[in-house]
Amino acid sequence: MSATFEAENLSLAFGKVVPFEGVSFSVDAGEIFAIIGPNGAGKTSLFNTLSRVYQPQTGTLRLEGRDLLRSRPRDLAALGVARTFQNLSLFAHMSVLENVLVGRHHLMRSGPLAAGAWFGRTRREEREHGFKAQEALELLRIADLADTPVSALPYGQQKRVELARAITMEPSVLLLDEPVAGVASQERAAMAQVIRDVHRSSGVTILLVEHDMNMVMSAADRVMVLDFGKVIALGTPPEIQADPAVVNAYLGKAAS
Amino acid sequence: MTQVTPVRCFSALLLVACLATPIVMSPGFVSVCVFVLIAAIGAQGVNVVTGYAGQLSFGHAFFLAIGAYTAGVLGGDHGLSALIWVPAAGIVAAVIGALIAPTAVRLRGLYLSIVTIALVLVGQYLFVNLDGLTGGAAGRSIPAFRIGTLDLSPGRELQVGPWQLGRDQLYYYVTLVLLVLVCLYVRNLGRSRVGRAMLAINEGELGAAVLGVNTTRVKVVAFALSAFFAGIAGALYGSYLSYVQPDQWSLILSVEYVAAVIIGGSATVFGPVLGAIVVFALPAVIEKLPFLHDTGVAPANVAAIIYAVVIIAVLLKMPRGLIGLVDTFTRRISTPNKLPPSAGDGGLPAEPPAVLAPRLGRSQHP
Amino acid sequence: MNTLLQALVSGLSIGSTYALVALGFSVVYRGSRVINFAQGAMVLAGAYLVSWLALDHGVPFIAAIVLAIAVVATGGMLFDATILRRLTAKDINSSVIITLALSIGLAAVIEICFGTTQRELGDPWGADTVSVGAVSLPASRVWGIGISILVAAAFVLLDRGTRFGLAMRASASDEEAALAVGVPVWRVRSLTWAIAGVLAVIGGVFLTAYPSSVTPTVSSAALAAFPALILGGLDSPSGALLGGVVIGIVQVLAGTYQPTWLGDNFDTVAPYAVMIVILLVRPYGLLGTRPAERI
Amino acid sequence: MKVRPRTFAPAAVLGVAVALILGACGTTDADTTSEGGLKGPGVDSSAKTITIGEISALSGPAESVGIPVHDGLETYLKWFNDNGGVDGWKIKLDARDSAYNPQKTVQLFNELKDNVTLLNSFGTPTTAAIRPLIDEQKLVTGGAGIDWSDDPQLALLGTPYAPAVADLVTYVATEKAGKDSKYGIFYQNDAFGQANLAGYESAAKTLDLNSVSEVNYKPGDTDFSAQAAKLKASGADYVVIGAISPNAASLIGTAGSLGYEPTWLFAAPLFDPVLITDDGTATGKKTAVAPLIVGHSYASTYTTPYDASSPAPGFADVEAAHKKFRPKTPINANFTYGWSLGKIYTAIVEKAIADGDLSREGILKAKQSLGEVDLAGLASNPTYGTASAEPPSRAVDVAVVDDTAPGFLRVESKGYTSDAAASLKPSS
Repeated sequence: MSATFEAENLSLAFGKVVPFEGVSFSVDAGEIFAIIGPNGAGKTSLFNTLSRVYQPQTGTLRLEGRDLLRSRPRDLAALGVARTFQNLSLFAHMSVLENVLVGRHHLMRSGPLAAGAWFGRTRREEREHGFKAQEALELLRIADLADTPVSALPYGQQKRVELARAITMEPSVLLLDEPVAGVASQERAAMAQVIRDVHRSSGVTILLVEHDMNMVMSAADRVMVLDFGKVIALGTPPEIQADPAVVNAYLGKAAS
Repeated sequence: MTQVTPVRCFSALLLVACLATPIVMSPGFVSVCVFVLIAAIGAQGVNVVTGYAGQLSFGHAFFLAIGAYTAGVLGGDHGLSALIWVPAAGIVAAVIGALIAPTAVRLRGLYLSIVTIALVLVGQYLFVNLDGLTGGAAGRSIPAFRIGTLDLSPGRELQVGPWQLGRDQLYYYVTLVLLVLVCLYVRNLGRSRVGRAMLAINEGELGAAVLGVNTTRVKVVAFALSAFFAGIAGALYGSYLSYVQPDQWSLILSVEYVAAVIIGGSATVFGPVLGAIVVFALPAVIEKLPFLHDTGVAPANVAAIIYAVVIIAVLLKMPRGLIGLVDTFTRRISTPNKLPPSAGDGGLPAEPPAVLAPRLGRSQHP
Repeated sequence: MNTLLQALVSGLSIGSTYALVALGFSVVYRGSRVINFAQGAMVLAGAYLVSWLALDHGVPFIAAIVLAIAVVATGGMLFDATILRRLTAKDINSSVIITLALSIGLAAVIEICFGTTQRELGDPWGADTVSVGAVSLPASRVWGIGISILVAAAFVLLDRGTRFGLAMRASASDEEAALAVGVPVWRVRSLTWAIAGVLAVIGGVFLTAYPSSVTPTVSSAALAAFPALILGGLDSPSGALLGGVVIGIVQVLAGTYQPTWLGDNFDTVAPYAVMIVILLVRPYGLLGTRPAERI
Repeated sequence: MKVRPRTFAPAAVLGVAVALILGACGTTDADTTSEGGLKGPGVDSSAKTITIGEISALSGPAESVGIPVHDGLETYLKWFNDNGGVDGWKIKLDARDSAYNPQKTVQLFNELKDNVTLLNSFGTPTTAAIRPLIDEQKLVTGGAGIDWSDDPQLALLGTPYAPAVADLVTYVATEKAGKDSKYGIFYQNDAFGQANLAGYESAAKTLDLNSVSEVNYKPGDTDFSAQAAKLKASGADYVVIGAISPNAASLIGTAGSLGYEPTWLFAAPLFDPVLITDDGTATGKKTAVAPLIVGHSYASTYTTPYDASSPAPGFADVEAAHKKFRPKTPINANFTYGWSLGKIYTAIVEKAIADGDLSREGILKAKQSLGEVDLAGLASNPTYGTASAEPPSRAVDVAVVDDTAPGFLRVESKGYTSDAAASLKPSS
């Protein structure tokens, strides 16, 4: 298997605050790669760096051999990277369908002039992509909410909208930041199932930050553990569960 | 099959009223309407940049002026037809807007707003000094709208059936047609890729960027489109007013346009039109109230106070703007099974009434 | 040389009043995250009130100022408490338009009460002049510089040295967090409007004292304060003060030395030109802070 | 349900089609030949009333001039009707408030145009906006603050801005100043200020004056430190003020604080008594800037200053009407100006009634054949003829600013005119 994501010696600092330091890992194409760690371990900061919101001070970051540190956040979609956010980044006043359609922005072509005329290609394009977006909604079983403004939905369903949006971007790499956090436990299994389905059907590479250990251990191919901004372990779920450092730093605490 | 619904009936009535206004109403009223129609065209420009893309810009007066002076130079100095100077006014303004925008959109929030205020003041300074184009501080005349033999100069008229249409009536119909075209454009923009990207930027620039939206480019497009509509409105405004001076392109003018959009309803198709009616016609209407003339106070001042109170009341009571009232109204007169899904109470980007504007997604429903 | 010195001093004097107006903007911005477009109308209201009390009712000048401050500061607090805060749509555009509506209404009320003919302020300085060497200023302007420095110093003391200042800065940087740790955010916000009222009246007094006069156009001085505000950075009071002085000096220097090829009235846009150049280099002003981007 | 992708494209096509059809239609000249006789727009022959329309600054930035002019006009017309009108006809005034706003002026003009016989307009920018409409209607229009032009419809009163400045500068330069005196001008940078500049430059050129400084300001500016410093540095001994009174006061005060006290020249109608006292009357409180003006300033005027204790002849009617209809508003130059406008309008109407034609053409013909109108000494008599480019007058009264004189003006030379004023042409 070839490496899709390669991070080497990444460090990020805001003044004296150092969210993470010297982080290296590589993710293989088609893999589900989970990142876990206690609160404040630097997981989300790492994610924000991967998705180019933060600029690290040192290290390299490659996507299929390409230097990602030179890309801006808006370039990632075209490179095939999609992400979801821990605290959601939905457009509250737009409808569910519109939110998802923004995810297809980089796949569409029509400009402001063609849009205004609404003839031919623009209309066709809107329709085709509307169908695709609708498919993503159906996959997450929220198709009936297409025209509802996102702000009117409960949190769990908003999480689904965001996942639908990320999926509809047709990414080769999906960065999921706590996709089931705050979701009612009976819904969690369904969400996890969707993620697995998408992974199986499209072969997308998934990087996952998650607290739900059941989900991580059942879904991930490999797990990386961060603590105080440093990698303390990296391996398959069984290896991680057996790692004493992890048990001490994280699972031990969680179990207590 | 076209069904007869209460909303359709009401819309048809409204359409007839719009078309009949110049024939049945007094010239003074028609004159007010022409200014409102022109302002509504310009307000759609503000709607694109401020309503959709969320960039609070006070630069509109500058682009209105560019449009008016383009009309003056092409239509007046070179005697070209309105078929040329109306689009040219929009294009020149849009090009200037697109040149300025990349610098301006680097700034966020109110910093951007204040830089656009600078644009208005620097513009007035330029207009005073570019005598050759603008007539300097004393001003210049702008030609009447003229296409071939259709000439809207004072003293010309058109016989249509039993009706003799004079300058004001003709300006009314010409601006009405242009406004309809502009509204159609804005409607289409709003449901297309670029319009969605603008709305996304409005709600969270970084969030939009992560989804692959080139935020800088979309904002520049919004500015250019906004300037385009302002240019056309400015050309018509100057042409109908016939004489313009640098003093007129003031911050107050920009403010009126922005107020129209926010009061009417941002990021909606008809909100800015409603807002333009309130902002540009309300003071004139209030001043006509007979009881104001017995108070010994200038009616214009009383009108200004009422106007301020109305703006505050609208903003306090109708967070979505006046369009919210219209939505409620159309929903009420619609049959219950046509009710759109509950819209929640937030200031969501209201669409035109659902029955008038079925959306892409809705047609997929079984 | 004398012309230059005179221009610098004149610029300092006009700049010090701009600084007060800009500070008023900045304080309200920190408290309410809105640019108070009614600040110009508040300046105007302050000046007319002082003039009305001092000239038409024979109230001693200082007392007239104190009364005017009481009225305008209370008005500002009431506006915030009864209107601005009740805005359900919390977007910045609606807030801005609401302050504009206040500005329109207030200007109309003032015109109804006083007309548009110029009035004298009723200040005690009259045509007195202070001269040092070849440089001279109307006495009112000298007082203006002095009082502005005092007011600025008092503000900095309040901001940096008191519990209230701390609360003000806390709620400015994060309202929710401030609420959570028990800062009386609403009371602090009212205070910022009261301070804006004080600054508007004092600014109004020195903008309209001899040789100027009280006319409706005075409210346009608020426009002149915008570049000062932005130059320093919207959320930085010390930036606003610094910006005001810089803008005043730039304006008078530009007026005195503008070459003919720049055309007429370059001085009116020179402050904006400086502002644009600075924003190109520093998009959040000289002393402003870049807001943290949140996702 | 069938998928029905509704679009508005057909409507767009329709819109374009409508535009093209409209484009294919041609407009023709409107039929303006109106019936002669005692009929015409604004003429009600059953009630025997004739309506004069007025669009004036009754609020807004220019109300301090607009309101008294309106008051004077209205008072005169009431007095005129009270005395029987003309031939049984009464004159009605339909006054509207432009707030000095060109857009509003156009709206109001459209409201009024079909129902008025004459129009009284106010202000340069506002009247400029309706000039093509006035031309089209051939509507005779007069008023205050209107820039001079060659429109045959304009019925102006007094001397236009530019010749008024030229006369004043010429008078001071030839009668008062020394050979090597230096001159300057301070003016508002708009149409009105530029008319002042044209008069100043005409005088400077004709007399070969040493003009050392021309400074201007943008309307709305409030601080004039730079302008005062520039004038001082230029050393001008005589400075023309082409500015409205608050700005004039501020400039003069600022100059005074710099120790610069030249002779100030106020061309008609810019000298405003509120520069001297707070309410503009002899009994008002002196302003702080008054000492810098009184005694070493000149002003030109074309209305006779009013003095309540010993009114000039011709004020008898004004006082009587004032007492009867408007006892509260003070009589000042602007009131007198409005009153005089009323006299001119009624003279035109009287002539038209005598000629038996109240149509637009009849009114215009009456105005063009009116000749001299007697203003009973309230202002220099204007003359109306067919030469439309000729203003009613190019002469002014030159006065010294004196705080003991009526209206603070002590006239030194009546009906003064100059070559520089004669050579000026109207703006087209």
